[in-house]
Amino acid sequence: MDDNTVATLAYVILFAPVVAAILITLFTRKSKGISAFLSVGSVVTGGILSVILLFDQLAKGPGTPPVISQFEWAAARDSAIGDIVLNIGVQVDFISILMSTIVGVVGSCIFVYALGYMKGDEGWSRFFAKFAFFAFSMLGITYATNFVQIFIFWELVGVSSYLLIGYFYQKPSATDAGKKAFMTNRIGDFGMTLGILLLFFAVRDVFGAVDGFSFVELQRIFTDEASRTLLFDAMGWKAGLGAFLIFVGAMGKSAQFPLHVWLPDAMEGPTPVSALMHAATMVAAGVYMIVRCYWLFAWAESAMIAIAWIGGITALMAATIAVVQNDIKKILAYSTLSQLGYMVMACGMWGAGAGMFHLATHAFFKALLFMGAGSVIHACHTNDIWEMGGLAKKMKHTTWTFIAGTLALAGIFPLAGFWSKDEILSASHHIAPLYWIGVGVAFLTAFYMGRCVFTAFFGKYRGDGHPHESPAVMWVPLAILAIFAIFGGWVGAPADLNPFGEHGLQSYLLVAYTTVAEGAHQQVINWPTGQGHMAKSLHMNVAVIGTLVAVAGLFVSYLFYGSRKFSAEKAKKMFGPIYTLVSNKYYIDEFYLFLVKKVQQGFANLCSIVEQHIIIGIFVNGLAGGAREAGDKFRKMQTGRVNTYVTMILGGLTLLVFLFVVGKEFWG
Amino acid sequence: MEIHIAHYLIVAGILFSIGLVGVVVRRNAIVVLMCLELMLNAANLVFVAFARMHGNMQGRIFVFFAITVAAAEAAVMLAIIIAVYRQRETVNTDDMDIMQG
Amino acid sequence: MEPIFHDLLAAGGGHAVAFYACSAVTIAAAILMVMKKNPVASVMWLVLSFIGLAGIYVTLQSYFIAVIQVLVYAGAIMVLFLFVIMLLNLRREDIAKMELPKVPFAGVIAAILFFVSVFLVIKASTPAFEKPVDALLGEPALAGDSVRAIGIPLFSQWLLPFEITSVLLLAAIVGAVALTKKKL
Amino acid sequence: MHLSLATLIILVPALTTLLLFFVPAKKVQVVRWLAAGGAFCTVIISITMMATYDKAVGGWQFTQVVTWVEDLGISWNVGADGISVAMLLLTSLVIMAGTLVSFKVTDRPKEFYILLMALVTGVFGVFAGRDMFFFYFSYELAVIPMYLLIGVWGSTNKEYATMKLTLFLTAGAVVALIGLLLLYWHTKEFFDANPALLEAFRNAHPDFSDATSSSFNLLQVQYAAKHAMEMGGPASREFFSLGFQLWVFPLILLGFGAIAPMWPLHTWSPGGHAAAPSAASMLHAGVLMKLGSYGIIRIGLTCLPEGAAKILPIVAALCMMNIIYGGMVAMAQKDLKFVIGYSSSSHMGYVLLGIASMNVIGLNGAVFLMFAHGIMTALAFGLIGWFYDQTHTRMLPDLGGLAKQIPFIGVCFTIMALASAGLPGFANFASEFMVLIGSWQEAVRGNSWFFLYTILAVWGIVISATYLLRAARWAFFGPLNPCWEGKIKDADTWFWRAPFIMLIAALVLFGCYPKLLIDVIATGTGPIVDIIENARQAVAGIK
Repeated sequence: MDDNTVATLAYVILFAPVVAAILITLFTRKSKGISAFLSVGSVVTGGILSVILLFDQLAKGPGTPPVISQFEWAAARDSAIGDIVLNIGVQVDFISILMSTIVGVVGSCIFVYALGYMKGDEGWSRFFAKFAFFAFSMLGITYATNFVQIFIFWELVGVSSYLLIGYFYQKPSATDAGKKAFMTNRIGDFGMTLGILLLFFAVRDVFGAVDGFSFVELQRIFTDEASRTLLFDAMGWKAGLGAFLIFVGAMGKSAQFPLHVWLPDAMEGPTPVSALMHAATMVAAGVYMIVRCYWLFAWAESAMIAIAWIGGITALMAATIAVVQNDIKKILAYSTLSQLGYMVMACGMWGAGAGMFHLATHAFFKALLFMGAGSVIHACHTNDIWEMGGLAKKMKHTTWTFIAGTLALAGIFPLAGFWSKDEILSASHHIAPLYWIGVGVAFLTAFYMGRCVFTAFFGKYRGDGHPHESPAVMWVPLAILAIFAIFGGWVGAPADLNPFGEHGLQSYLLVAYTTVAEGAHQQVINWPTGQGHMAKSLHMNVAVIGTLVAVAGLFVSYLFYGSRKFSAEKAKKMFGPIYTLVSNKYYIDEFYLFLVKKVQQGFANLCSIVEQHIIIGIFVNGLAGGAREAGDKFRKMQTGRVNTYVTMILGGLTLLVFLFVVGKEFWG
Repeated sequence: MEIHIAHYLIVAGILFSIGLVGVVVRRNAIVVLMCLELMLNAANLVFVAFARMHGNMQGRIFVFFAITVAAAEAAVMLAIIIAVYRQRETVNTDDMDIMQG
Repeated sequence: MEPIFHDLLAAGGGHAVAFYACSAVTIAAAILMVMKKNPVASVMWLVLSFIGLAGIYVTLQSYFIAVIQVLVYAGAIMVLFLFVIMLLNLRREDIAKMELPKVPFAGVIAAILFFVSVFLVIKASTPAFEKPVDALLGEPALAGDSVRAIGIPLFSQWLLPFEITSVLLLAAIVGAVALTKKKL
Repeated sequence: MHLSLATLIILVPALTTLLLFFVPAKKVQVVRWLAAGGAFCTVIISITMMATYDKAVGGWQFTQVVTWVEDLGISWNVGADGISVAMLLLTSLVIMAGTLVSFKVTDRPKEFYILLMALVTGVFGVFAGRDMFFFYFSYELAVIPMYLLIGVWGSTNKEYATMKLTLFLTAGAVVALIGLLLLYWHTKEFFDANPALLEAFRNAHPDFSDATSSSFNLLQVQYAAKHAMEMGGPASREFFSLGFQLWVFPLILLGFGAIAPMWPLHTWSPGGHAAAPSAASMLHAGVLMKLGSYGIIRIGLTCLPEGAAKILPIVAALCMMNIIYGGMVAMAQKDLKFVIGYSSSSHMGYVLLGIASMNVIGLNGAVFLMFAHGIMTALAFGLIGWFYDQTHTRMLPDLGGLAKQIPFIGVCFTIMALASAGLPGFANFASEFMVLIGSWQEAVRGNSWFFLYTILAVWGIVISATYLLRAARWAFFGPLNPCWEGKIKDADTWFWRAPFIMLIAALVLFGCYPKLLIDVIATGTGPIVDIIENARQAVAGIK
């Protein structure tokens, strides 16, 4: 395909959902069928076209230069310092196509699933319009050509998440959760805005009228050693700061500690929303951006260390919380958090390839798990895993797909999760603390997923409904995703195990950015090479340890929840204070609540008091009151008697005459 | 002994001052009005004196007008005083303080 | 009548005598007018003052103005005042009610104004100002203060103001009637 | 006689006002449709202006000059440059929406519409006027009807609010007038001293071939300022010296800043908004506030650039008070109109910040934000008015879950809140982002305080999202407050929806493709930035 076709296809992929959303909003709200057709059709079209583009890209081989098509969105012509042009367009290269394929394929499955899940909901058309709009926002990030565009769609993702999480707008907790998501993202965007500005002007400062927003321009500058050195010398410590600030945006979207608080609450949205948002799209955006701008992060050493640690902390913290959750969606939510921390940690240790790979596999099996959970909730009308049980017999399709997802997430050989987890652990196995965090998280992941599966799907049914299998429109997408979850990992496996040999996923990612990362290692830092290059063969001890802890996790959970050899209650008592701490999510929400309700609102009230009593009370009304008081005093002079007035007039006249005539005579 | 225009002007000044003092100190509205008339006449005297000095008619014509206006003014003022008296049974200016602030 | 006055004034010292006499009467009557408690007495003294003023006009050879002064002011207007006073049946003014602090205040102001005017008069010096008034007697431009001499400019050059004055008078009449009417 | 579009856009509402006088008060429908027709004509005219404005040529177009008072140099001197075109479009859209929303006014509708159209005549006069006298005249014409509109048709503490508003605005106007008169006299002295330049000015502008030295013509004042400033150093020259500019610019700034509203002169605005009837607060927050910033740009920056260059960096600190403090106060409000009112004052802080950054992108952003904020806030007050008419309360705790009862209004309100919070896709985002870039650019240029300002301004966006979403959450989401069950009517016909849809469409259109408007605006701001830039270089290094 020539560049024009590629760009056109990308535009179609990008704009089809928004066109669908607009059409639904304006015209087809009443006709549910057409709305659903438009919405699902647009995303499925996007998915198919993405796959076509992907194959095209694969055919062209690694290292194909990106296709860029953009138009001017807004501009300021400044002859003195050069024009500032804000562009919108599409940048089509391997990374964006890969991301778009993930979004398209997983999204298609979720959209189809939603057809079943949302059946009978009164806001059907509204839902599908918002859903399509969400897909559009995410694709906008995927195909962004520059920082402004990515920021624009970044915000749009924020707002569509706000709308979708708050879909049940009459439910206070849902609207609050939507608001929380939006606000937390806003805080992330705060950092991102500053980071973008900092970078833009720093580049401008050094290189003159360069488009310091454009990814290709920046990549050119950052990958060229001479220009990079120049820039870094000029920026000094601000380089790391800039990179970190941009990462703050990713922290908001990818729910990294301490901006992770919105994600668990976001489960208030309908389950397809959770699946879409927390598997393939919104939360993936942050990781995607790190990968997209890897040339920037790779050399900002201080920022990278911060990123790695933030990822690690998020992964561990979320995994521990997941262990004590009882709501099936909450378990998956914290699991998502934890896996995102994993990806970010990998990226922070110069393993962007591993991060991106894990993003892809995770998208598949996490979407699968969410939708499986949705199917279960649909059947049992409860979220609490303790009110489920024994579903394996009643919901066969859901059960086996869920188990496939669980095993993939736990990282059992040879499912998808195994390969990507292995990449991550390999990338980090030289940094002891983070490596052990990674291993610990792997254990915990297997444990809490096992806990969930054993409790919900095995044993006796403890609820009081009559669960039954969901309709085909819901379980068929599950099956498709399950296939991906089981076999999808092979594309990224090390070369000697990869069915594509040397031409696996990593080789494409390699050219896209990992060469850069490798360079960074060699120049900036003396750490041994991480996962910058494609692993030729499996890192044996990493793989074995990883698999062993995963199996151990599953086994321990079986002992607790399957065979009930150990009592969970006793363990709870044993870890008393720790249990309280973890089950209260480390009191981070409470802390934020304190900040918002007490500190921020207190400050707002203080400002309001200042406004009311000082500015209005003293200055404005004081002035008015002063005028009135003075008037009151001067009023007394108005005796109403002619004589007084005449006397005053004469007094004044005399004074004037005296001043002007006599005074002028003597002193003038 | 020669009489200059200045003499006339000084007489006019004296009359004006007397009228002025009257306006300020008297309480009877009618007397106040009379004092005003006196002040007007002082002004008239100045007009006539200067007309005499310059040897033309303008000043005198002005006096003519001034007298007419004074007549009109007196009529209206007295009418007002009568109206006020009807309302308040007094022409004492101290009692006429309805405009007090 | 004019020649008679003219001759009298022209006689040696006659002018000065007439001026001083008339001025003394005018000023004294004015002072008494202010001081009398009875409004009727005040009116009477004012009439006298106006007559004195008419005398001063004569010394300025403004005979017609002098006549008008007596007829209109001392006659018509003052009668109007008298009528009103009688009509209202006013009591004597209670002198105790006078705001005493105001008397010196008014006096001071009056004194200042007076002395300023005297100061200005003394300061002003034009040739015409220097000339004694009786020296002007024979000047042809002032040959006579005849009705004719006033009438011609009044009905030619000053016609419009004259007419406006008549409108003013009409307005005053209507106004006075309207104001004194009991029910409007 | 040929009438230019700029003349027409002033005359149309003026004629509408006149015609309204002759319509019997009982014929309410005639009154309403006449006003709507007038407003619609202005929309057509302003869109035509925008479409036919020649961006390649730039400068003043659609001009018309007719001498009024020759001795004083007052003339009917109208036209539009890029900035004016944007502002005229804004005004016409807002008045169109305002007249449609006001179809609900049943209390003395004739007088209401007369005042409304008179007000908007003044606004058009300011935005299209090039004569300082006419400018001032129109400004007052815009302010005075507001007094009556609030005083008669208002609610909530209207006497206090309208009095305060009028006092602030007229006091501001008087301060500005002093500045304008000083400029006028200074220009006269300048041309009296340099007759050759007057001749040159006449030759350069065929429209003003009979110009005399005394003139309220803004172009002439600018011409004088430009040439005076070429005649010597800022301190040493005779006319338009730095000292003079440092005296007069603050007058202009304070005078127009009062209506902008610049902190701490802002207190009239929330109360005024809250008390005003819908259409009045739409015009008021949407358009009237922009008169202030427009005046600062149009007169302050062009005629007194050196004063501006010295003083604007200080003003930027006040902008922070607008943005942060205004936002915080908005957060503490319970009355919905007060929330939006303080948010207006907060957002106008961005406009002033854009102006204070004195560069192309900042100024473009500021003007664009004036447009975007005008539309957005008009939308907000229109929507609030809609349900206030029925609920008679705007207190957030009393509302709740209204989205179920009035879904259309709820959706529009959410859109408005998101637009106001600076969401991409709406014009507010593009403009605020440009302001931020401009502010940062100023920081990079050397004024390090602007780093802090930019950071705070970005934080201000977070704050605005907080209170706006909170307001939307309280009023529209959550369970429906049972006392409104079945009590409130939605905007259920296309007629009632039209104004809101129109405003949203404008926001979205220019938000998705800002270039459309920015390219026009840029032709207006470009020359102004050039002037400022020269002045900054001239005063650089002078304490």
